[in-house]
Amino acid sequence: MNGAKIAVTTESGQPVKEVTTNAQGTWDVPVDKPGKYKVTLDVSTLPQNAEVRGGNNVRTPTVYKGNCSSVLFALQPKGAPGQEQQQDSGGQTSMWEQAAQLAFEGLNLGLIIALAALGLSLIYGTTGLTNFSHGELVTLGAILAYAFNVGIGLHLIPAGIIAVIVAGVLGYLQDRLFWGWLRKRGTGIIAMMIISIGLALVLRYAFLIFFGGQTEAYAQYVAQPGIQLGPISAAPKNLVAMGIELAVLIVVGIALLRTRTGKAARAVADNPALAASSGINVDRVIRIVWTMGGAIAALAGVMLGLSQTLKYTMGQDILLLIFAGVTLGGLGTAFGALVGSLVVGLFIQVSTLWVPPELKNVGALAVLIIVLLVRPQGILGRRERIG
Amino acid sequence: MDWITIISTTLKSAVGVETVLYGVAAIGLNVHFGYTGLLNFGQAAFMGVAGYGLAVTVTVMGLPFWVGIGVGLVAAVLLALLMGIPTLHLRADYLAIVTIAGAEIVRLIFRSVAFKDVFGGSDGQRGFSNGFYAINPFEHFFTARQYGFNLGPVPLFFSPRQTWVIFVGWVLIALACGVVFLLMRSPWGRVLKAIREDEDAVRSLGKSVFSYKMQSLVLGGVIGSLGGFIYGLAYASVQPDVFGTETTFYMYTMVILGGAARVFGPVIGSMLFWVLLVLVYGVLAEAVGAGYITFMDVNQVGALRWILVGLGLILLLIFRPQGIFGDKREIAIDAR
Amino acid sequence: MTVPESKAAVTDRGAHLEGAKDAVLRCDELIAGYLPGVNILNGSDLYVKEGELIGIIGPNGAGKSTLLKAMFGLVTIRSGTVLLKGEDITNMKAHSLVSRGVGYVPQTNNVFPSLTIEENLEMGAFQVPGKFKERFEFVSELFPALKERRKQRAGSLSGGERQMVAMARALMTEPSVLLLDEPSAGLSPKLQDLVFIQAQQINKAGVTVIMVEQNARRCLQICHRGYVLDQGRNAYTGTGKQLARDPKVIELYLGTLAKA
Amino acid sequence: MHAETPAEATTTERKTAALAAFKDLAHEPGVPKPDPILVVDNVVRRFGGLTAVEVGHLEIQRGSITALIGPNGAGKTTFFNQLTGFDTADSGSWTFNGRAMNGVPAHKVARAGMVRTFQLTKALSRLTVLENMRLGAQRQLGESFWRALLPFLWSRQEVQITMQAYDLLTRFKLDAKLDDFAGSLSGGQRKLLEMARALMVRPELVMLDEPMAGVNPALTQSLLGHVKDLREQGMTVLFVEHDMDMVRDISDWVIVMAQGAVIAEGPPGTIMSDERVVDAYLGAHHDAPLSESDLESQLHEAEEALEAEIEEETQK
Amino acid sequence: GGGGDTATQTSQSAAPSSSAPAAASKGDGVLTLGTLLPQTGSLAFLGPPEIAGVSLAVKEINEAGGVLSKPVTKIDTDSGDTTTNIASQSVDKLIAQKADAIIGAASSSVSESVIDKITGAGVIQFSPANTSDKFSTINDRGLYFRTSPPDKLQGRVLGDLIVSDGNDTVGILAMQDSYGTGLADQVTKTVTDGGAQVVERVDYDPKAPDFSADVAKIKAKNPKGIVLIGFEETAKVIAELVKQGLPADEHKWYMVDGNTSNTNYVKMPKGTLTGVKGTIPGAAAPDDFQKKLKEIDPKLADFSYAPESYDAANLLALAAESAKSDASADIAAKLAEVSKGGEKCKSFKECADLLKAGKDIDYDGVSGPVEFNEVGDPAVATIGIYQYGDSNKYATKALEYRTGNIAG
Ligand SMILES: Nc1ncnc2c1ncn2[C@@H]1O[C@H](COP(=O)(O)OP(=O)(O)OP(=O)(O)O)[C@@H](O)[C@H]1O
Ligand SMILES: Nc1ncnc2c1ncn2[C@@H]1O[C@H](COP(=O)(O)OP(=O)(O)OP(=O)(O)O)[C@@H](O)[C@H]1O
Ligand SMILES: [Mg+2]
Ligand SMILES: [Mg+2]
Repeated sequence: MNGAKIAVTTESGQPVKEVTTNAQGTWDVPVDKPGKYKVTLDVSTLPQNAEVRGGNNVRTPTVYKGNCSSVLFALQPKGAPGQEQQQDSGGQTSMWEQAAQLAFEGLNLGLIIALAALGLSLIYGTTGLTNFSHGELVTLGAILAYAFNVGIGLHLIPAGIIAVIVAGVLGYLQDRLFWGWLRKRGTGIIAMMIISIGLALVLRYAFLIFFGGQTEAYAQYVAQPGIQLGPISAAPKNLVAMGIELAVLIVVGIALLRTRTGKAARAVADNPALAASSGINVDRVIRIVWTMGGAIAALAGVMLGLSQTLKYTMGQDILLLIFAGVTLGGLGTAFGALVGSLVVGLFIQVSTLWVPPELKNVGALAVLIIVLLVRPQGILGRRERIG
Repeated sequence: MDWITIISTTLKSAVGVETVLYGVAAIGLNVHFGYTGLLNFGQAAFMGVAGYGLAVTVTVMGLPFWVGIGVGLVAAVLLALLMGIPTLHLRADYLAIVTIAGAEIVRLIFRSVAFKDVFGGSDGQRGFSNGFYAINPFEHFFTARQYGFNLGPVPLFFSPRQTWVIFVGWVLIALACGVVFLLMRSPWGRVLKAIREDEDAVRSLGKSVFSYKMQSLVLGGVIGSLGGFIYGLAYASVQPDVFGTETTFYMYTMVILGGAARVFGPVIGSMLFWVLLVLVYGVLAEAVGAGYITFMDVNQVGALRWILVGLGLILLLIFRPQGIFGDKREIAIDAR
Repeated sequence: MTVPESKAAVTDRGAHLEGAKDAVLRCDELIAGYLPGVNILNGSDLYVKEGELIGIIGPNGAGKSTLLKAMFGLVTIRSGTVLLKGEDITNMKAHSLVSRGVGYVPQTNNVFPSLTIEENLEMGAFQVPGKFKERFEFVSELFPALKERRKQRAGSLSGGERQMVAMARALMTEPSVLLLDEPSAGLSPKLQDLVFIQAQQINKAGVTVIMVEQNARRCLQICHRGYVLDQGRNAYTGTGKQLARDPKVIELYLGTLAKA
Repeated sequence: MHAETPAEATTTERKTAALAAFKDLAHEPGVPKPDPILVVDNVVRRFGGLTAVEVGHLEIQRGSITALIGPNGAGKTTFFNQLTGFDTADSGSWTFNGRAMNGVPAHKVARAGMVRTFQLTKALSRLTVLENMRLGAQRQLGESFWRALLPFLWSRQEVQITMQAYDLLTRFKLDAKLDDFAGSLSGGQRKLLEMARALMVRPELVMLDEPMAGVNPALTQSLLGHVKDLREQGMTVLFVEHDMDMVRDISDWVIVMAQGAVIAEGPPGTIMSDERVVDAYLGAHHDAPLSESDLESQLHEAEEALEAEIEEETQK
Repeated sequence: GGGGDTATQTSQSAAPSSSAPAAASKGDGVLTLGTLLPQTGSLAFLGPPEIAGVSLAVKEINEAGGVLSKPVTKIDTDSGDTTTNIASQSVDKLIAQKADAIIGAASSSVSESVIDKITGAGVIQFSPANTSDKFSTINDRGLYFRTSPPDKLQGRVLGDLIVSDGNDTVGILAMQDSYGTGLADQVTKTVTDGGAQVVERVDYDPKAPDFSADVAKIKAKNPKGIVLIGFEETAKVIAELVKQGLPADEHKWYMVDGNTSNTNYVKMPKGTLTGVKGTIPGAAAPDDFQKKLKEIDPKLADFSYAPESYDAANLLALAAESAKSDASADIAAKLAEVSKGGEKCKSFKECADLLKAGKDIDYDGVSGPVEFNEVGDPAVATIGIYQYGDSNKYATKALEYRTGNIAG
């Protein structure tokens, strides 16, 4: 903007210099002392059709020794609609669009939590073990996939599949060699809970040693640009991931309800001794559950790593949300874990419409508390009978 | 390898500030979990509100130290009521998640930018411990520059400030243990233990389960808050992340290591935990520093320490699932 | 009081060894317990022959349930042996016994509370899923209440209804040896009758039955032989009739109420 | 026989009083009693489509032993749950000692003097048997937080309570298990503990849910004396039981429930010959007490069957 | 040093008020440096570069003949993070092993939790990374120093850069801790003073599993310039920005020293960061230095705070050399002196030679000129402005350097 007059004074009003902007609309005032200055734009010298946005034509920058200090007068066409509407136009999003986007993000996060929660819920259900090392199983999946993907150089898709399979095998071995052995020794579930805390420490810091403390990403699909779907912008990888997650959740959920092994798993959860008396090989069922649980947790890890990035604490960081999802839905029910996790995911994201994002977990956790007050047995849980 | 330092730091840690502050808070947790069966995963929040109650009263409001202690205690009681009134009707495992959630909410609020003026954001608050050290007899009464003794070649000395904190801490532990001991062999304690086993049975015998659970929550919370005070005073500051879920996990570990529902269980557990932590690290760091261990660098020592601590926990619980003081018969009963 | 002639024998190992020769299932000098250092069974002997119906009675805490659990692999046997058709099954896992044709109804916690009645029964037929339909029809005839409520969760059932489910669950597999731990407890008199009659009929159909009962009189009425267990040891053995009439047994274990 | 307790001989007045109170009552459901301790009106509890309890009017006579019988799933336990505050009734009201009790929480119901036991026992597993018992005592000084800290305030009362507990445990043949964890008791022993613990409360009305299921008959018999004794001490007993011998032996009055409703009331003798009751509940074999000859013939049958079988076997 | 007292004063007053284990204040002829840096915990990724920085310095010092003619010893300990509370144990260990100065911690909150213990024992605490303004006023007995990046100056430079690039609307995504919020505050102030508008500022929790909501908030205001303040989690934020349609070619992104990295974003599609500007304290292109660090720790990928750590060790050694004593108080008294006012020198060897020649020195480090003011904070700094190219790496030649007084 050429030819606008600008007056520079010291803080107390002593004039320093008056300048006129050049063809690019820029100007320069050398000052000799650091301190506060006052810069006034003479509005009358602006072109007819322009005005200063916000109306304020005075700036008070502080100039420091040896540094320059920039001042900016943003102009807009005169008579343009007021401040408020300005906000809405020009690529800004409405409350509803924002809510839609957040709801989508909530589903995205919720489904990942649900996968992890399903594994936890299965293991809790069949063995009564509150497994605090479950977060590390999630991390394990992500890191395995990373190893195959970046370390060996496979594409992420086969790498992810192999990682899930390997994690399943490791889940099996974990029960076979460790938890099963503990059960046989008659270790109580409280002791096992603490043992799982110990195991979580071992695993987490082993990851730290082998993977390092930094954040990493897979070789493919990093920072994929979003595509616009109505009010939502979503990266294609998210859509595919959500599809896979939902499919796995539903298949496993139905398998639990319908298949013989699924029913056996629930029977073992209820009463292992009676299950054995019915001819169910309890150890075998538990091993299947651990295999499944490990594989599903790993899948959750791969998906989390895909959607975000990888870090050795990634599982630990979402463990609280996993527990929240499991409990909210009703302990030990597979579909409960799904529903609960979705609710947790949704509320984390959508609550940021009202609370600052740094407190987004507060919103979700508060909802959790409220839901449990209304339905102490969880959303899909059932009350036990008394007497 | 510098064995003298290793032994000295290890022995000192057995009675040191961390042992004391975790120990006392774990005593509170033991009241909740060990005796009453309340799966309180928010014990750290009781420490937090106490520490912050003290800090905010002294630094932000400029009130005297003792008022701060009072505010901290009241805050702990209020937190117990706030957490308890809605949640004590819940089944045990649900209580766990609600207390975790409650504690996380407390922590997130402490560290939020929105309340930075009051709680100091992620760096927390400091500058409230002068009142405590002003009455430090080890500095003002006695003139020694440090307190302790030499165990053979191993020096075991604490500075007057540390000595004061540790002294007060152990007095508080003794008091808390005394109270717990008296209470748990009284009919009052019997009701708590019965609630742990079966609430409905207790109800059918005419005891108000809710009221007892609440009393337990408040008592354990107040004892836990002492840990918060000790933390704040010993480090002359409070930070929000100290009072996170991890701290509660470690306290659980201590309670169970020592033996749940045992008066001295949490204290011994805390000693064991810190001794393990310090000893393992001391040996590892020295071994790497002195070149005995070559396959890893200093960056990995910290991680390896936790791995070994984790392994230690696992082994302890495998071979002594009832903890140090626990009763094997009790464990046999709740094994599935 | 004059003691009339007693035919019930105080246990004697010779007789046991004699009788146990061609037994389907036999236990010899079982020692077992829950807590380290505390034995609940102190050397119990028991045998049952093909097609026999055996009753075990005794005071509360005698170890009757423990004996059944020990035979069925649910309590670790510290010493002694259990033989099933000549095969050593000591400390064998319960599920492998099921595949060898042994069925068991526990005394407590005998249903899967979060499963529906139908699923409970399905679990009963876990090893023979093909037979589920047929067997389900069979047990629903016995306990019609179950069929009506097939979709109800067992956890919400009344005490007696649970007992029915438990009994029905064990009948799903057509076992060749059936261990029943107080199957009639908590059932209405009508259903108690049914249970006893049923036990008898199953037995007649060739199933070997071992039954622990506190409804001792009725148990002794239908069983071929009975054991009286006290403090983990066999106190008396004999035919049902012998035991039921033995004054010592009456005084210590049976009571006189029903006769009064 | 000799097993009958001395209490029987000395204190039959209460029994006769109770019997007298019932003498002229009509034998129909909901009949008013001369001195009811518990009056129930229109209690309904539904679970989904199933009406578990639907009791119109019911009164329990003070100082009597009343049996509540009915087929499995009739709603007896659910009915107990409503009355004692363990479950909330969909509708209905009831008074205990003239005091309205609907909506009163369970522990207050118990304090008011109405104590129940559970059919599926609730042993406090990791408390010893003795501690289980002590817990039952009411108005313990040491149960208040502050007084608990001062043992001298409550230690004397504790001694008394312990004496009382010893006493009951001896009767219930649990004295040998005194210091064992309740969780290590056998099924029957738990039943016994459950009942003994309820009696520690010294309630006015004790509601026993199948107290003798799984209890050894010899012990049952001696305990019956104890239950009768309760009546002599002025307590009212309401119990659910499937053991008809017991019902016949000790109850003054029997109430029959079926499908949630009370279908009959009356003295034991009459009720047990009531056709509907026999149909719905007792079944054919239970129309009369087993006589010596019955026993004989049944044993005979069994023996014959056995012999036949053995013969069969030997023939094979 | 804080509370207004100068370092020299404290060296006298420290002794009576703190009754630390005698050894720490007397000096034993060997300069012992302890590190209290994150080997574990949420800042574990900052540990390796910081430790490598110190190691490099110690290596160079010892190659140059050591301090007081004796090699410098170094003891490494783990500070963890505040959640684990192990820093305090590490400090115990260092004090027991007679450390003269402790370099650490990285996290302001960890430093806060141990400053009392360290300075109470009469030992110097020297943080390479603390940015919280609290340490300027803390009562530290004159024993607390830091070389951490001066966020006031950086914030000002960055804010000015944003304004002069013509961004009239600015959105800020800042990590929620004292580093992030401190910088964000300063940027906000400068930007507002300069006439532009901060339309949205989001403080995010770096541990959050995802940042979509945080980015959505920025998107709702659609600012021209977006400032990203944080550490390595910025990679997640960037992915989210790209996903939600706020790419760098439509919005101008600005980064800070914590996240201006040449390794963190290389896997992203080419051009993702084209034109993005970042500020890094220090007058030299970090290339050479990074190469030397890699020799110490070949696995290094991130270099945050390595220069600051390196400078801290060098300064401590020089101060000890200058004081001719390895006692904490003596070193503390000389630290300000060697950092400013004298003949400029850039490495320990160079400076030590000057000292031996009896000259007054002014150490200018890799992280900038480092001149301590009276409270032990750096007083002068240089900020380089760098720009990313198509390969998601920034050119090692800065667009410009700005040097200034931090206070103004
Ligand atoms: N929570 C519940 N949900 C659904 N149905 C229930 C629930 N509780 C009880 N029922 C049903 O209500 C009916 C009455 O149960 P209740 O336990 O009162 O029977 P009962 O008379 O005590 O039987 P029993 O003699 O077998 O103990 C039963 O059919 C039972 O299945
Ligand atoms: N899980 C357990 N842990 C420890 N001890 C137990 C356990 N179960 C039973 N016992 C003990 O074993 C003994 C025998 O118990 P068991 O259940 O075999 O008795 P029972 O003869 O079946 O009695 P009932 O007729 O009362 O069922 C009892 O004294 C009991 O205390
Ligand atoms: Mg039994
Ligand atoms: Mg019932």
